[in-house]
Amino acid sequence: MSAIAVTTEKPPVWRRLIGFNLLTAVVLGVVGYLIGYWIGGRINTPSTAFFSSDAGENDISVFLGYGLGVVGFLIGLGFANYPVRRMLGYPPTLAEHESADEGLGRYFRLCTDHKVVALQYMVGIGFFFAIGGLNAMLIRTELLNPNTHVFGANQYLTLVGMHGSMMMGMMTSSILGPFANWLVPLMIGSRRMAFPRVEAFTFWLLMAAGVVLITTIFFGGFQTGWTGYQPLGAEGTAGYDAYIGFFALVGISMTLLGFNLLATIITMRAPGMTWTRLPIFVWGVVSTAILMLLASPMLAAALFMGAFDRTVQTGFYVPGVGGSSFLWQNLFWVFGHPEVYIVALPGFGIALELLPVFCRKPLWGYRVAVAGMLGVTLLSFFVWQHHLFVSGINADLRPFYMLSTELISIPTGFIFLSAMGTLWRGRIRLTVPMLFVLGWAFNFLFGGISGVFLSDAPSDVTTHGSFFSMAHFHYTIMGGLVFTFFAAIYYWIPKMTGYKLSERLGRIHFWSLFILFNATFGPLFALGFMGMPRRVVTYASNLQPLNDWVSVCAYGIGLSMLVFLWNVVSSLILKREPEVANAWNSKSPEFQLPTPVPVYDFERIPVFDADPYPYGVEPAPVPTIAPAGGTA
Amino acid sequence: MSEVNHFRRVLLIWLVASVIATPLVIFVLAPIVPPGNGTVESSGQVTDNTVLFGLSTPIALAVIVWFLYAVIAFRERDTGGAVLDGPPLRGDARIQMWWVVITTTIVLFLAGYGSVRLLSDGAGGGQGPNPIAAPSQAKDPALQVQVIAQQWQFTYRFPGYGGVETQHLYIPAHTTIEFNVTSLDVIHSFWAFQLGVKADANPGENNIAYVTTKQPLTFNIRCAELCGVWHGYMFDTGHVVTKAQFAAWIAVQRAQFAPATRSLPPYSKSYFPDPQRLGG
Amino acid sequence: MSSYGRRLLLVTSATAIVCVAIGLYIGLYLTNVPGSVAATRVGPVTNLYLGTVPAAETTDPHPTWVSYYVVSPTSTNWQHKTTFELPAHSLVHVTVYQFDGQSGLRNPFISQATGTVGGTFQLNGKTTKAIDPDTASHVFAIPQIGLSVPLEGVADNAPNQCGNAPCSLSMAHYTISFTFRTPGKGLYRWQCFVPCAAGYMLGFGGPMQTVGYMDGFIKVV
Amino acid sequence: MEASAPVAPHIEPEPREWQLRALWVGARMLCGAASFFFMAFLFAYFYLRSLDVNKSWKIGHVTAPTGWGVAIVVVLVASAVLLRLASRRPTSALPLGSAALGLALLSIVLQVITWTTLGFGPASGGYASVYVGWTAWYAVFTVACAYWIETQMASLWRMGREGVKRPRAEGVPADDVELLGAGLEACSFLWAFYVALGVIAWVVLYLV
Repeated sequence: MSAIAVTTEKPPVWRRLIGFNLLTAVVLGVVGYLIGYWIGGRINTPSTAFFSSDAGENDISVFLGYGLGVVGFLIGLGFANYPVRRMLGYPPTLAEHESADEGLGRYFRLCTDHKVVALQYMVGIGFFFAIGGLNAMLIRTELLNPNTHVFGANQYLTLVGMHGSMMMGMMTSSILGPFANWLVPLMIGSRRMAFPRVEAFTFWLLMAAGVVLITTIFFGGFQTGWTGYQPLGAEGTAGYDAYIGFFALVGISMTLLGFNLLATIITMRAPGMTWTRLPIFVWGVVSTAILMLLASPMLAAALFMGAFDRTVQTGFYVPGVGGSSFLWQNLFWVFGHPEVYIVALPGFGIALELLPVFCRKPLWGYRVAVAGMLGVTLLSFFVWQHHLFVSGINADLRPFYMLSTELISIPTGFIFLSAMGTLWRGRIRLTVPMLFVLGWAFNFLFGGISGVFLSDAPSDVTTHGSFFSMAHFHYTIMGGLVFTFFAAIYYWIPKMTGYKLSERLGRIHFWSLFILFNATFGPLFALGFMGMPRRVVTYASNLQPLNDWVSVCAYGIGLSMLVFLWNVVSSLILKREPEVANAWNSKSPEFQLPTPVPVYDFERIPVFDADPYPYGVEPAPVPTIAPAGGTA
Repeated sequence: MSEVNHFRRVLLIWLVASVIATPLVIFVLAPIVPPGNGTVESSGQVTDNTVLFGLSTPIALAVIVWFLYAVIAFRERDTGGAVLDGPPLRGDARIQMWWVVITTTIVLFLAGYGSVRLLSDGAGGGQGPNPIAAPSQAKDPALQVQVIAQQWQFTYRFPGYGGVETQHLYIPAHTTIEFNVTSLDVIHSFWAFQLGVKADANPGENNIAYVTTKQPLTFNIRCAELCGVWHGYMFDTGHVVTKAQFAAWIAVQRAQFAPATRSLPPYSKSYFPDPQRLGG
Repeated sequence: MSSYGRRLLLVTSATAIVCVAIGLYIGLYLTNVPGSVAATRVGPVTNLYLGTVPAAETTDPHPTWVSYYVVSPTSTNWQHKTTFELPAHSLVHVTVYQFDGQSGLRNPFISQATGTVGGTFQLNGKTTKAIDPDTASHVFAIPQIGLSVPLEGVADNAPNQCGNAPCSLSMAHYTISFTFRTPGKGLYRWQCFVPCAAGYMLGFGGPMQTVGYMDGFIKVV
Repeated sequence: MEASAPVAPHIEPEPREWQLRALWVGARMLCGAASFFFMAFLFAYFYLRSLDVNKSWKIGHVTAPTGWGVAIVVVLVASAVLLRLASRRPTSALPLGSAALGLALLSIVLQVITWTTLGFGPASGGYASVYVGWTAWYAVFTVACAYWIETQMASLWRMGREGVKRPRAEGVPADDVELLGAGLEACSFLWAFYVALGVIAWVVLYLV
């Protein structure tokens, strides 16, 4: 980790900046964009001229610019080197830049060490999470008063869209990116991902996607929110091209991330790591990865149709010229509903993984929990039209979708059963990660129960598209995913970085976040019932007191996040107190390794003869894990 | 520790809490939850919500009581730094089976109840061009009102009154109304809050929602689907008025909007105004 | 300590950069909305003069976008602002110099004026209730108070048509004027209903969805 | 490969069958992802066709270029069969595999010719939209598959020229020939499956 400690002969800094790294990537990305934009301007055929001449903007140019920009960015990072060598017939290799000697530089270039990619993910996603959160603060600022506007109406909608896209696009990988990439090879004893270069590729592609989304503000933003409904998107400015580009890149990144994790878990489990001994977190990863692998391609396809509508003038989504606005709604939600479980399932995995450690008990009802996760995975493909209960699409099928949606609460209940059983008669230690897990349980309970109101078609008539549904999915995603995300951070980040996090600041962070989260999103249920639709720039003046309360509490959440940020900065960058190998007395394989974990993880592929929850068993079977020596 | 029957205690606490909280929720909270009792459909939704509230309160309490009790009763006290393990319980087939049975029963009941309520009168939701659930129109046929959404306002068309189009919405009391919701450009959603009506307005499609009005009432209309820059400002106030007032109002509208009515296209369930309208 | 100092410096400078970036983002992009103009008041009636052009000035960020402007009574002094300050509960006399061509309304209903005093408007001095919906160029509408006035478009074959703003009264145009009563204090939005955003599918993108072109507010004080 | 870290001597290598199985499983999962991608177009086809909003499924004179479609699908199927046959004997797969690669590229050329001689444009209604979108993305992924086939052929070619004694695959304990065989099998399976998706596209776009 320490870049300063390395004192061996090295070329001067400016020399080291030349090569395949982030700097080159950014330069080539910009060059690629300009080339693409120029080409787009040249291939301005009569069939497309109407877009460029009258509107003063050319969607073909923008799309080609984004495409070649991303390609340039990836070439600059060195992603083209290996494919070119393979095309010339050179033999396959797996690893690139897997050496601790390269210090901090590893983090700014293509590196296939799964632990490096995980930390890259952590910081990269953290950055976009901060932007998304900032957007939320700005949205709440605008909603302080219904009659005066801080931002322009179109800028406000762009903020709403960027907040939603940022959170649903970038944060989707927030657990699988950092934590699954770091943990899965250690937990199943594989030492690496099945396709390490693909692993790095998903990260850098995601970063490119985030930048593409931010550039929407140079093209007038987009007014569609994260759901990108058509034909509103078709008529938008070039800012909507950024939305398409962003989600398409995210979709590709997610597909490959799920593909890679699934391939690793299926084929590369160490001897003795049977399916029934798999840590429950890995099961959470499996179910999420299945959804990512299968659902994300549909999103990409739907977006490509939208891109064709905007460039070559096909009519997929424009009624009257062959298309239908229903088509987008269907395709989007066929992806979109698995997507919300992509966001929820890793949280289940983390909660159930941490509970045994802090209850000092084996996971209760392991098979039930696994069945719950797989059940959610399966059912999530059959519920999408509950987003369309009042849309007039296939109204005859509403009873079916009501049933399938409510059926999902059975496997979700399994997760709660498993959690409740694990708590029972345990020796519960209320550490910071445990507090976040308990917070998850509380929030997700209310998220789930409010979901029953939305899944009930008669009740949904009022709550649909209102702040009620907005509060519901914030309870499940922010209360569910983000709380477990923080649980995982407090639990694993000391192990991942080798430095302690402050427990005191952690507790302040938890209690402020938990209280303020409920104070912010609880009243939104009421606002929804009182008739406030989503994504509005103004609202009825009798709703102002409640909105102001929500805004103030939302600022409190912002401050709470600053406490966390300060914890990270002071503990990991300034103080740097070394962490012991197994601070939580966990029996999970990754905690049997020294801190920091050596580059090659294990000297030998470990052999497992029990699941990772042998609590209360004397003598406890510990997996025979020999850490890779000498490189630490 | 093991002398105390923890399970019995949790059960007791839950029973007491449920007995206190559930009636409070059903009789105090649920009736004041909107959309109120202005129409048959909105009362139906209030009833529906009451059932959901009544059912979910004991369930939520069960989980919360269990978690709180466990965290308080089983919290590790001072062990002098030693890390002690709890009992290695790994599951119980009977409990798991009962859990499945109970949750499945609740879910099936909810789905069945919801379907019955939905199919009785459509619950005010948009049902597409061929509704499967409509309120009884035995006494007199429903009044057709077409809601035309466009960026960014709703207008209303009355096919039974010479196809006149109006800027605001007045509907008669004690009447079944058939809203035919459509859009001229992008997706909107017609949300008549106090009526308990919500139906998406899709370009080129017809979406029917029924409501049976009761007493005269003033209601808010809002767009509930993001439709562009003025989505937040796409609202209006509608009125349920007596039948006589309605007749007078519609006569005034027909006279006032006679010039515009002449240029309107013939009444249709959906419109395709030269879709590209590229402008210039 | 020097390593600690270095890290501290790194953190501080990173924080400073992020704060500056956020400040720029909010300051330059998010609050970038056109300013407001107060209408001139002569006696009991407030006068507001507007111009509609097929394309904004050539120096505008979007020189091809159709737009409203605030102009002087003689169609000079073109200001690119679409928020108008008007006094509450009083009569406002609006005059629009309309230089743009015909686009046609998607909903012909809007071809009739509503919400004006008398339910009519003056089209080149002639009292009019409604126009042919296919010849409409724009609409000035404040849906919250029910005001809606169609603006006749210049015929395609008219001589001496205006291209970019500013346009002088010697060019082909229609003069539309009407009077309406302002509501109580508050912020009301106005918009155009003609799908007039050339080059955008459905004609409702770009200028139709950007405050400062075919949309704006009236600020009633 | 720059800075590819050598495996330290005290690190025991992983089981040799891992990477082979990963290739096998990976190819199957990519088939799943590809199926869902094109399922969106399949859905769009039947959805728009059955809705036929405003009678705009086909605007004007829109006829499927069946002749070109048959040519493309025949070329694709031949390519898939050849590659599948080639993958049975990895060490002598170069001639058959190269032919398969050539046919795959030929299918793209034929597709481009078809686009330029369509007789209708993308704006000619729902069918035209789906046709253009589907075939375009099918061609894009054909290029990706062709890339994979090419890497296999290039490896075979280099192996034939330099012998099996070339440097071992770094970090992969599997035997060279084994790894190549696994790669070729995975590649040919994906290609065969992808061509099957193409046949479905052909049936839907030209026959239904």
